[in-house]
Amino acid sequence: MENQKSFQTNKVLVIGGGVGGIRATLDMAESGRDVVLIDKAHSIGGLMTQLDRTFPTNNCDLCTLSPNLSASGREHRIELMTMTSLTKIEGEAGNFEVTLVTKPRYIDTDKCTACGQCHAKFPECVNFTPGLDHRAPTCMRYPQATPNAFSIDPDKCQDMEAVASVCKDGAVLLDDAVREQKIRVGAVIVAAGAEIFDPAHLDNFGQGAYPDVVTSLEYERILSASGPTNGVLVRPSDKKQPKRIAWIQCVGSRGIQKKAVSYCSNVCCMFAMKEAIVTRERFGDDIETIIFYMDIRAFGKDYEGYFQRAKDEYGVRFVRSRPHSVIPDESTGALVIKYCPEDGTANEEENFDMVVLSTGFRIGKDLRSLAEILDIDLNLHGYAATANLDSIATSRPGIFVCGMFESPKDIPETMVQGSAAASCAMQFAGPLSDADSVADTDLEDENGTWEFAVEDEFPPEINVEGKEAKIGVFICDCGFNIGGILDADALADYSKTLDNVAFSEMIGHGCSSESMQKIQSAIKSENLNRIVIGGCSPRTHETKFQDTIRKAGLNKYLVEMANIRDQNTWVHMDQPEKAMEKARELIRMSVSRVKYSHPLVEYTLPMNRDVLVVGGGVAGMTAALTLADQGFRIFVAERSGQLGGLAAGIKKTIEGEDVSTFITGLIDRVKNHSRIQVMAPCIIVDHEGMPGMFTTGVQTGPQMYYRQISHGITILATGALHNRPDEYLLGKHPAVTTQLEIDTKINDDPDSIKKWDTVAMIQCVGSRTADNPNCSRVCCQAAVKNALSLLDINPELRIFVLYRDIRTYGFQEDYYQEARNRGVVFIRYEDSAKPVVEEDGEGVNIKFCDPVLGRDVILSADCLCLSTGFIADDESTEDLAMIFKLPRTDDGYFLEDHIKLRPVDLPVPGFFVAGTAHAPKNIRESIAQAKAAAGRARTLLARDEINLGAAVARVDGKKCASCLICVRACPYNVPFINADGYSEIDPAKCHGCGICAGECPAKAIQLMQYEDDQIIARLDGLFERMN
Amino acid sequence: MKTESVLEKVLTSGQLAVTSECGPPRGALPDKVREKAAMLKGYVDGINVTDNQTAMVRMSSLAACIIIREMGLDPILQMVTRDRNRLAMQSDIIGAYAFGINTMLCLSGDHPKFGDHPMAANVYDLDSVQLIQTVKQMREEGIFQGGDKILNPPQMFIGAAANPFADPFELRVARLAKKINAGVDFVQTQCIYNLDKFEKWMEGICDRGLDKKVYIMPGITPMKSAGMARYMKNRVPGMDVPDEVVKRMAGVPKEKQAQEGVDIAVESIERLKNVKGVHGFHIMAIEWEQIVPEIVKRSGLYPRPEL
Amino acid sequence: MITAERKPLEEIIECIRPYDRILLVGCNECVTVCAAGGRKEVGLLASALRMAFMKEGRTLEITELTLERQCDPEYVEELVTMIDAADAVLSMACGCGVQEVARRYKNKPVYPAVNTKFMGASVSQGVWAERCQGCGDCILGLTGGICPVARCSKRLLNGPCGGSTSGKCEISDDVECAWQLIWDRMKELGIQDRYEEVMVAKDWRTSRDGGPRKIVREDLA
Amino acid sequence: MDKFEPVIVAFCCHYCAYTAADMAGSKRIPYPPNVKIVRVPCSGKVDAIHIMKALEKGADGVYVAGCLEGDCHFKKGNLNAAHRVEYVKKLLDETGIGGDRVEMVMMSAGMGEVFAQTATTITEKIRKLGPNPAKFPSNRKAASNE
Repeated sequence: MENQKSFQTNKVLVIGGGVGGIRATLDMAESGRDVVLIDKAHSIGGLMTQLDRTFPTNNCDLCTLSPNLSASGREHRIELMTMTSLTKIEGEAGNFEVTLVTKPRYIDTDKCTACGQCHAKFPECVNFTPGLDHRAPTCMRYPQATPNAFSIDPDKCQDMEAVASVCKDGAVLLDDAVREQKIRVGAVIVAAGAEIFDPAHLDNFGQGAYPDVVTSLEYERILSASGPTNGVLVRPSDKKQPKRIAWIQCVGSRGIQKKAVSYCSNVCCMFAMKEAIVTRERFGDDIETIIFYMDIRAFGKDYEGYFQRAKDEYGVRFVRSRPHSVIPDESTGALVIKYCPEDGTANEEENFDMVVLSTGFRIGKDLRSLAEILDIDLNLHGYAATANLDSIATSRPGIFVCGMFESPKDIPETMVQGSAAASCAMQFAGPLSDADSVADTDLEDENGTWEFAVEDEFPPEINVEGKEAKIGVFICDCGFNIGGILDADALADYSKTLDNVAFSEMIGHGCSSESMQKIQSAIKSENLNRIVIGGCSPRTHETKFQDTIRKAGLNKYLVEMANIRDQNTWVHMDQPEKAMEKARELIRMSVSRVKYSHPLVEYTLPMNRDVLVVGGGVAGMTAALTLADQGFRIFVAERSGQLGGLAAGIKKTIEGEDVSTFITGLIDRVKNHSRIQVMAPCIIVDHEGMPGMFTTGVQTGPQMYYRQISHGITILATGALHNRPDEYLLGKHPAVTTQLEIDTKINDDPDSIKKWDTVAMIQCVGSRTADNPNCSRVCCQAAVKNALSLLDINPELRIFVLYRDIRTYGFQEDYYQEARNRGVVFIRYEDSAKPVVEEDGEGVNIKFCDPVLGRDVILSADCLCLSTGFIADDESTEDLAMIFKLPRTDDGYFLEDHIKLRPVDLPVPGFFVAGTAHAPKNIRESIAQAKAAAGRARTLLARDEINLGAAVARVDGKKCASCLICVRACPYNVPFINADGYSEIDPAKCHGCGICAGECPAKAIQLMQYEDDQIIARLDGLFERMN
Repeated sequence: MKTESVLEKVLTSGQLAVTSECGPPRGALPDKVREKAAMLKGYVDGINVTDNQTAMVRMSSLAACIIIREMGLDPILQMVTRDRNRLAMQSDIIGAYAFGINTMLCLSGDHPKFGDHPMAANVYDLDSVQLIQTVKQMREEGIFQGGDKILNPPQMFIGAAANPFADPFELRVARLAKKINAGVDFVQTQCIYNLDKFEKWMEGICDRGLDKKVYIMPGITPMKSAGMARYMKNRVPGMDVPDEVVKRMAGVPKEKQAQEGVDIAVESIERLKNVKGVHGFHIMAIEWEQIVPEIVKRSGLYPRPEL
Repeated sequence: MITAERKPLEEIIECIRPYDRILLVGCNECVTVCAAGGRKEVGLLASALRMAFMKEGRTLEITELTLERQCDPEYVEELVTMIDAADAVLSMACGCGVQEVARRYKNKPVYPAVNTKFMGASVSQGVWAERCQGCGDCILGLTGGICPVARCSKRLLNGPCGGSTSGKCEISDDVECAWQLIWDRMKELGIQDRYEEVMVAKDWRTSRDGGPRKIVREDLA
Repeated sequence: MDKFEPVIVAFCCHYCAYTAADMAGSKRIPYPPNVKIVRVPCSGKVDAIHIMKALEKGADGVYVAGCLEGDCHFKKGNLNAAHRVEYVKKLLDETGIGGDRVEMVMMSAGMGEVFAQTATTITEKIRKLGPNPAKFPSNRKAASNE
């Protein structure tokens, strides 16, 4: 098989500890690779750790991210090197030698407990907040920092001994020195991120000059609970709460100001909206929020809805204009913004207390020199150059890029590239004998080691049987998410008063490694034997806390989470006292419940390593090939007769890449791959099982005969549909066509185009509408692409593009500029006043209202090209969602497990999604997601065993009346009456639904984790003080 | 001749016999019985007296039979096994015979569920077949079920009911055979409207030569209205009323429907006369006894033979 | 198996209205299997009764206990420790269990919480149907394994009667005609000819007509 | 006694309703705090006794929230649940507590809005029905003896 080549090393180097780097690191580690993760900063986390919340869910990032962070700290295959940079790389893909240089931290991270003594002794010590503070002698970037240790800045520190003296743990290393080391790695992943544009020199905005003009990241820090103001929103100048805040978009991006870059920084629009919404959410009408923008670029999944909510629900004001200056009014101290509204009438002036500059990204000299060291090409904007259809591979084989350094992007896309990069890098590094290929199963140990290794690091379990419950309650304030609504400390105090509660404490961000340690030491010092966490949802964090207490020697099933955030403070913001009351109840319920918790063991089954890929488009084929090349057997189920999917209709990308040749290439490889079996036409008819042992029934072949596929993983790449709404005479008049059709015409029949003199295009046809609310993402660049190709054929052509917002995000902006330079006319229309199209012999007349002239204009065109975008393949996603039990978004795309951090994982374990079945995206993005899906799948495929968890049904033979009711009720026919004459349930087969327990007339069956006394105990807890 | 029964005489003489029935009143009204019986005088060879039919309490069949017998007519004692155990039934049979009642019909009876005493216990100590056996044993061997001798054992001409239409159809002939084995002498059938199906049943009987062992008298019930036709078709268990019959009834104006019903009855008799194995007719004019004479006349069964 | 059904709550409440402390006793045999009086039903009834009383402003103390088998003295003996703490016993067992408790605890009123229905078999999940009347003289051998005594509404031994329509009994469409079943089975077994043998009047002495019955196994007794 | 605030226990399936509740959270869709969620692996796990106990202990209303029909993560647990809820409704009618205090609802994981809306409708319904008669007015003591 392809990867029978034996690897020369199992190591991969990841440069940059931002979310992308962490994702890649975790994926590779879980897939059995050794990873060295270096970051030049004091702790990993990157930019995201400085955000207060993220769009579109307004979750606290730290809460969602930090589990990953400390996970990377824990994973023993990962070597974490902070304050470290790469100085040299030699060799070639599969066998690089890299030289790493680590700066002195002057702190022994193993000894440092982050007690904060030094911090206290030097009141100057403040957390990292760019632009809002001066560096301090010791610095920790954010509360959940990993490693959780301070570091000392020698330049700022006059008296090192003084600092050393206050450290009772003797963690201060006076003679710490630069360390250099060489290591051998098979591949390198560059996740170095990007820098944020510093607008200080822009005198017209006076950032730096006027304290109340801040960058969006600074504003983020001000909002952040872990920020310099501890989340109290006051403006820097006079520490007063501002009444009017303005956001100015595209500062330093889209080529406006001096030193600005030409491209679009991609995330600033959402970023600003989020800040405005969070502000309104917290302060309501006390603070007015206005956003000055050129185009709102809300092109991501469900982002459009976020934009609408910002306007309609949160009353954020949007002004389409570019203010040219911010000038302080000496008398009032207010910041005056002068701007010219869209209709071009007289200049307006408005006063604000604070102005936020939405600054974009760029590549600074650090990154350029890193690129030099790595010897990889950069594109004209200084970002890592990659192939048109492969956003992961750099110009140098074996070196891959992900995240911001490839192009400006938001967190989910960074996550996608992180997983994709991991999946690519693993082709060049692996177990020295190819352990994880399905071919040779005799190497399971090799494969299993890391899992056991993880087990190994756990201490033996403390026996709690028969011991009276000593409960420890830990309350998270989760920054403002909980602490902003209710008094977390008071809640902690209240918890103390509950029966069996031996210890209770407010621990800020419970998921921070600092808090984790607090919990662990409390367990030891107070010898607690049951734990309750008052925080967020067990769905996202239970495993995290189970892990924590397990490390402290408690069985993982002795922890209980009270969801006082997602199901309390987030939904009862408007009535804080009620939220507090409910929080008390939820804590009572959990405390009362946890008394009845007892240690449980988990069950495992062997892993089936075959993969079912549903959908034979670009995404499906890419995912299939990626995994097949790594030695796995793949079944590709394609509903239609042939492979190719949506992209089959496209000729060229905007960058000019020949798509059709690329696709034919893909199809050939897939068809001829020894380990890929293509089933087309093929429909999925039934499905059952669990990750690692799925069985899916399909009908396929000319006779559509029924067969069953056994597989361990499922990847959904079922794509979307080209939208074709019944609008603007589409399909009724020959002159009216779509971007897709024109793309073909440009290739097949240029002559007829030569005859035209006017072409009109209408954007957002059938997108951003009531029945298809989201942005189709690709239409703007498609329009620009086609406009340019049309001009190549017929330079005399007059092209008018009627748009709502032009969303040529990232580097696409260049083509938008080019189009404008070459005379393409872009005219905006309001959703409320759509253009009207009437037929006019050969051509059509388009009537629309020109926003600048402010009156109706009629344009006659030889060709009207509609940007119709995508629509979810509702029919197939509905069926598949039904069969696979997967949730979908309102508009019919598959709903991922976590919109920020798990964009390719579906909520049902063992399921991954790629391509337009997830959301509209272009080919390049689909391919990246497909590789990511493969990478994520890989982490499961690396296992020998499936963990079935402990939630299995147990029968008490003494109580059982062998009535057969469970035997008949079980959806999986697991229970049977055994030789001893009572019902028996094989834990390895039990799916843990508990239906049998719910039906048993003798109450002889209990479902572990959900035993009757535990459920009743919850109710007792809820009601004990109520009556 | 096994008994003194007039019905037996007519049947053995090879002529077509005619019986009809009268339901006893739901009260101690001997005149009501006399009145009904009087209407039939001279037109029939025996008058069935029903036994709490459709499980509704009525004057006992035995009492009504005695009244009729005292008018010099020939009652046929109907007896269902639903309400009495074998002690009670045997004593009633002796009693009846003591009054010169010499013909009886053995039935299992409708389930109490249908009557006015759904809460009543359901005896069924015997079923109809076993009752036939019992009566036969009393007549031939002169002993009770308990085995003791009977002084002057009752000589009963034993009849039973048959329903050619009940399911399973393939069993209908066999079931009759069973009753024949048990010792039945004559059989009155359920009302016949589906003549074809009846004839099919008769064929089955003749094929097995059963027509030689028992006298079969198809039941004829004139319908008063289309409503009744429909009711019989849909509501009465084991009743087979073909659609064309219902249509035909409904086809004529209300006031003419009764007449139509009579016509159908007469035509049926005319047709069935010629069917092999048919030895007479049992005309059940439920609560419409006065019509019986007309039917008997029009179907040429009048006058009744003097024997 | 013996089948039973919970009595209407109202009836139960009336029985126990005079009392404050009830001992509610289930049985882990038949009534558990037919979901009428096992631990679960005991729990449900207890809960329902408590609420019904609370509603009237009264507190009803209910002790719940489900015995392995309520028709055996040894098991019923287990109640001895808690019987005094109760004003009355409410039994969810079949009639046998109720009587056993009454026999053992002479001075305690005992009330049945279920109606004992019949000896039946489960047709499907949650459905039970009558199969045997315990006539004491089994004739299943003659009737193709389907009992006319228990399953024919008129318990005809020489059925079917004229009321049999398309396999259903005249009393209701959801009652199968036993004799249709018997006939079908006879055909299956190829013993149709047996059908015409008249089945003579049954001797009901072996049934409860012969008075309360008893089995004595000398070797065990 | 001040304005009556019903206490409602919602048994929520981990795979749908509970997730929907979290989604309502992240979308900040408010609903009455009266609703207290108890997480279960499948609505089919919810025993009739759990529903009765909740009411007995003082809940004014209870509902079981499972996956949409045909969507049950465990094939048909939501149907088992629906049947049990029906059974409990009858029992409660007999008890005089009223079966309308108990409901079965179905939704998918994506339906944050639906969750909030359902919580609101049910809360309002129970508010109209008034306090659980087993709890008020005469005998709050009785109930707390539990």
